[in-house]
Amino acid sequence: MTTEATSRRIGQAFDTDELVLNMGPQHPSTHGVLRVVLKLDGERVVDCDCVIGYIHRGVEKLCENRDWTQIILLTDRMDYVAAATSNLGYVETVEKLMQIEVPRRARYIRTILAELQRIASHCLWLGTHAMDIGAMTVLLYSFREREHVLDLFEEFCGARLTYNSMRVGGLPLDIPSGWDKRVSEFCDLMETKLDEYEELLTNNRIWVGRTRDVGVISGEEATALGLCGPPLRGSGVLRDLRKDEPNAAYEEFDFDIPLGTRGDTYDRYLIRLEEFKQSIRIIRQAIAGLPEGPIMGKVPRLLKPPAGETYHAIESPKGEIGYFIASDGRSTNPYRFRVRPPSFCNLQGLRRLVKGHLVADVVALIGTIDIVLGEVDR
Amino acid sequence: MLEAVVFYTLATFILGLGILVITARTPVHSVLFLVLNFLLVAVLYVTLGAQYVAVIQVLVYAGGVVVLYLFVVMLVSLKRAPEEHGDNRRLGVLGALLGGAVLAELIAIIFASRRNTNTVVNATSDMPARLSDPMLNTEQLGWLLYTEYLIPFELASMLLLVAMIGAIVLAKKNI
Amino acid sequence: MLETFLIPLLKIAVLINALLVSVTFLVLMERKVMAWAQNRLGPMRVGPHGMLQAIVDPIKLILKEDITPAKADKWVFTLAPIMSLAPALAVFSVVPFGFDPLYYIADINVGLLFIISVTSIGVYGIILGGWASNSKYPLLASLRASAQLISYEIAVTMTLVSVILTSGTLSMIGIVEAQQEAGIWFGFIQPVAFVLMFIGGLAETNRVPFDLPEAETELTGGFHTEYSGMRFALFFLAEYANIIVISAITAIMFLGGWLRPFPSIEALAFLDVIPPWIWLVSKIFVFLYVFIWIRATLPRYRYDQLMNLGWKVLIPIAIANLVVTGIVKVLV
Amino acid sequence: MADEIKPDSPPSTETPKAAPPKLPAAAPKKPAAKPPPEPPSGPTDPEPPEDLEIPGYVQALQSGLSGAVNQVTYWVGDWSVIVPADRLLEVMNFLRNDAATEFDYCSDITATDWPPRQQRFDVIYCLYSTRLRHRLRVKVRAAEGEAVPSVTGIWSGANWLEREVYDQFGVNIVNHPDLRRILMPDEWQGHPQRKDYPLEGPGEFLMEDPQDWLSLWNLPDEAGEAEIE
Repeated sequence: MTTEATSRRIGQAFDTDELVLNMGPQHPSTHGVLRVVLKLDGERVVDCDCVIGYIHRGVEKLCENRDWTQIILLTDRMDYVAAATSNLGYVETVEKLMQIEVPRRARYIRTILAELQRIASHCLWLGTHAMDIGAMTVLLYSFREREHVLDLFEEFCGARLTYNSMRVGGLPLDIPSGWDKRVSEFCDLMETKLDEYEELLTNNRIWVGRTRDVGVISGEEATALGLCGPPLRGSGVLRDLRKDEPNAAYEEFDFDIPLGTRGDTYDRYLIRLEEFKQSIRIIRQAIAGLPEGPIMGKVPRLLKPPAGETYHAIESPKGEIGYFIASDGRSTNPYRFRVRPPSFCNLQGLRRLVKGHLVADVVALIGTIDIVLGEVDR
Repeated sequence: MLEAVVFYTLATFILGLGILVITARTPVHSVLFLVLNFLLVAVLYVTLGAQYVAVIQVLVYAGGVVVLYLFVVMLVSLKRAPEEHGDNRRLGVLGALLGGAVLAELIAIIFASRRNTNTVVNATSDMPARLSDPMLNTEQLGWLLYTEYLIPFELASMLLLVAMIGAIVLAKKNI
Repeated sequence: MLETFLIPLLKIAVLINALLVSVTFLVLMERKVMAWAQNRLGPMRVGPHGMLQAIVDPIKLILKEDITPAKADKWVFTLAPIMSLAPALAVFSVVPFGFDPLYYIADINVGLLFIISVTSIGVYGIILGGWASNSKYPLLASLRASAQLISYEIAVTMTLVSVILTSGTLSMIGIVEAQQEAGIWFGFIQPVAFVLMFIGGLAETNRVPFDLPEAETELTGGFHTEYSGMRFALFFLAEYANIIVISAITAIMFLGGWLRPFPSIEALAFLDVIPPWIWLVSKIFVFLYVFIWIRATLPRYRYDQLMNLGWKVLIPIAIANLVVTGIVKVLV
Repeated sequence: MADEIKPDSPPSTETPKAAPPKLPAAAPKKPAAKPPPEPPSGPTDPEPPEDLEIPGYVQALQSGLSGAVNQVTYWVGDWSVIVPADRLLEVMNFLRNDAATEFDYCSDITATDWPPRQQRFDVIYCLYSTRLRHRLRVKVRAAEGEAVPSVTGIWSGANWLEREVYDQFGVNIVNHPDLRRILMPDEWQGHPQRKDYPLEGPGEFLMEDPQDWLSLWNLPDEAGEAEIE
C-alpha cells in the first residue's frame, strides 16, 4: 500500500473533520466586534469568513439627514482612533465641492494635526499588534506616548478622542500659545521612545519569527484586492496619497515613503515604524514654517454646495479614506454621503492573507492590517 | 499480614478499574480509569520495594503513553455512534490467536519462574558487593539490564525504534 | 508514633500552607514586577501598595459563582483542576530545604525521578479541563498543551539525566551533597544543561514565551476559558505552584540548593550564618523574578516554532550534552 | 436596532395594538416643522467645459471602445464616464488592461439612489491607476432589479464593496461569487440606503417618552398598571 493511500485511510478511520472555530465577536484579538469564522484543519486555517456589521450605525444614512457642519462630528465616530484624519478628509471634500480656498496657516495646522493623529493611531496599532503576538509591555509603552498626543489634542480642541477639530474652510480654533513648542518637544521625546520599541521588537528573534513570511502578499495581488496604506506599501507598491494627490500642505514638505520588499507582516511593521519617523519629520517642518494669517477661508454662513458629485481621498493612518459626496444644490444636507473606509477594504484582504497559516497567525494578521471596527461597520 | 491486606485491596481495585476501562461508555472516561489503574499498579510496585519501577511506571505509562491515548481519543469524532467506529475488515480469528499466544506465554513464564526461582540470584551473584544493599535497587536494575539481559534490552529498543519510524512514515504525507 | 506520623504530617501541613500563601504573593509579585517594567503602579488599592491584594484575590475567587457549562462532562470538569493541583503539591514532599531532616519530608532514593513522573501527571488537569469544557478554544488549547508538555518533558528529562551522571545519585539530597563535595555548583559544571533546564522549565510551566495553551490573545484564555470561581483558582494555584517547583528543582540541581555561593572557598564561611532554607528560597526568588521579567519582555512563540525548538534544538542539544557528559565521566 | 428588540420580546405581536395611539400624534408633527423638498430627479452630470481638454485615458476609452461611453462628465476636477450596464465588463476590462488607462486599483464602488428616475440607481466605480496616477469614475445606471455585472473578476477587491452596494441599495449584482448582506443582518428586510427607506428604520416609530418603551414590552410597570386600570 502506498503511503498516501495509507494516510488517507487513517484520515478516514479517525475522521479528521475540519473544525469550524468562531473567533469573535467577543474575542480579545479581533480589535472590536469582528467575527472571523475559521475553518481549521488541526491548527491550520483552510478558509475564513469575516462577519462584520455588529456596530453598524448607519453613519452614511445619518449623514444624509444632517447638515454639512453636523457631519464633521459624525466622521469622528467612524475611525475613532484617528478622528482628525476622518475630519480632514470630509472637510476637504466639501471644500472641493464648493471650491473654497483654505488659508495657508489652516492647511499647516491641519497637516500637523493629521500627522499627530497618524502617530497616535500607529501607537495604538503597535501596542495592540504586539499584544496579540504576546509582547505585552509594548502596549503600555506605546500608550504612554499616545497619551502625550491626546494631551496635545486636548489642549488644541478640548477633546481626547472625538475631536471635531476641523471646519469647512479652515479650523474652528487657532492653536493655543506655546502649543507648537510643546509639539516639537513631543517630537523629540517620540524619537527616543521609538528606539525603545525597536529594542523590544525589531531584532527580537521571536518577533521576527512570528512576523517574517507571515501573510505574504505580492504587490499585484494587493493592488487588485484594493488594499491601501501600509499593507499595500508593504508589498512594494508606491502609493501614498500624501505624495500622489497632495492635500492639506503636504506638497510643501519633504518626506519619504517607506516601501516593503517582501510583503510580509514584518515589512508592514517596519513600514509603520518608519512612518512614525516621517510623521515627526513633517511635523517639525510644519512647526518651523508655520505661517501667520487667518485660519478660516471665505465660507458662507449657511453651507449649501452647488449640485454635483465628487470623490476625494486622503491618506489616513490606515490607508485611503475617500469621501464620495453628492449634493443636490437645494437642501442643507448632502444627497448622498459615502465613505470609502480603508479598514473595510483592508479587512477584505484577511481571507487571502490567513489561508494556510496557523490560528496564532490569524491574530497577528488581524493586527497587521490595523482595523478599527467603527470604521469597518460605520 | 498487613502486606497481604494491602496487596489484595490494591489488586481488587486494579482489576475493578481494568473492567471499568473496557466497559466505560465514553472513551475519555475509560482512558481516565486506565490512568488510575496504572497509578495503583505503581503503588503495588512500591509495596514490593521496587521504587524505580514504580516511578518509571508513572512516568512512562501514566505520564506519557496514556496522554497520547487521550490525545487520540479527543480527536476522534464522538458524534458518531460507537458501532460506526468498527471496521468490517477486522481479523477476529488472528486477533484471538495472538491474544491466546500472549496468554499462553504469560502462563508459561509464571510456571517457569515458579520452578526456577534462582535465575535472578545467579545474575546478582556477579554484582559488585556494594550493590547488595536493597535500597539501591535502581543500580541493581541497571546492572541486570546491561549484563544479563543486554540482548533482550537492545532487541526491545530496536523494536521500539522500528515502530517509531513506522508511525512517522504512516503519519507524514510527504517526508 | 510521633516520629513516623505526626512530625511528617505537621511538616506537610506547614509546607502546603507556605506554598499556597507564597503562590498568592507570587501573583502579587508578578503583577508588581510587571507593572514596574511597564511604567505603571500595579495594584495599589488594597493595603499599603496593594500588599493585601494577595489575600483579597483568593477570597474573591472563592466567593465567585462556580459555573459548570451545560454540556460539560461534569465529573471530569470537576476532577481536572484537582488533578492539576495535586501533583504540583505532591512534588514538594521530596524537595529538601537543608541537610537536617527537619528541612525535608522524605528523601527517597529516586527523588528526581519521582519529581519528573509526578509533574508529568499534571498535564492531565490541562488536557481534561480542556476536553471536559466541551468548547472549542479549550479543546485546541488542551491539544496544544499535551503536545507541548510531552515534547519538553523529553528535553528536560534528558537534561536531568546528564546531571544525574555528574552527581551519581537520584536523591535530591545526594545531588546537593555531590555539589558540596565537588565544591562547585553544577550550574558551572553543566552550563548547557542549566540553560536547557531553564528553557524547558519555562515551557513546562506554560510561561511566556511558551504560554500557548493559555494564550489569551489567541485562545481567549486557553484550557481554563470555561472555568470560574474556585475551580479556576485551583488551576491558577497549580500553575504558580508548578513555577515554584520548577524554580526549586533548578536551584537545587544547578545552583547548589541551600549551599552558599562558592561552597569550597573558606573565606566565605561567614555566609553560613544565614540558614540554609533562606539560601534556597532566595535562589528560588531569583528564578521567579527572571520568569516574570521574561514575561514582560518577550512575545509568544507559534505552535510550529515551539515544536521545532523543542524537537530540533533542545532535544538534540540535550542528547549531545548527555553523550559528552558520559564520555567525560568515563575518561576522568 | 429595532431588529434586536423584536425577536427577543415575546409579546411583540401585541406591539402594534399598543402603539397606534401614539403614531398619529407624533407623525404629523415632523413634516409640519419642515416640508420635504421636492426630490431631485437625478445628478447633474455636467458636460466638461468647451475649453477643457479631455484627458488621454478618457479619449483612449472613447476610441478603443466606440459607443461604449454614453456621456463624459466633469465637475470640480473629477472626470467620469457613464456607460451602459450591458457593456460594463467590456469597458472595465479595457480600462484595467489598456496601456493608456491601466486602472489597476478599484478605490471604491458605491451607488446613489434617485427614486423619481426610472433607472433609479447610479452604481459608481472609482478607479485609480497606481502607475499612471490618474482617477476616473465610471457610472452605470440601473433600474430596480436590472442586472449589473460584477467586476470581482477584474478587481478581487470589488467583492465586499459590491456586497455593500447590494446590501444597502438592493442593486441586482449578477455573477458575484458570494452575494450576501454584509453590514446588515442576513435576515434584514429592505435596503437602508434607499431614499424611500425611513431614517429611523422600518415599522419603527419615534419614542419620545421613555415610558412608551415599557408599554411595548407589557411589563408590570407603574405605567403599564395605570393603563390597565
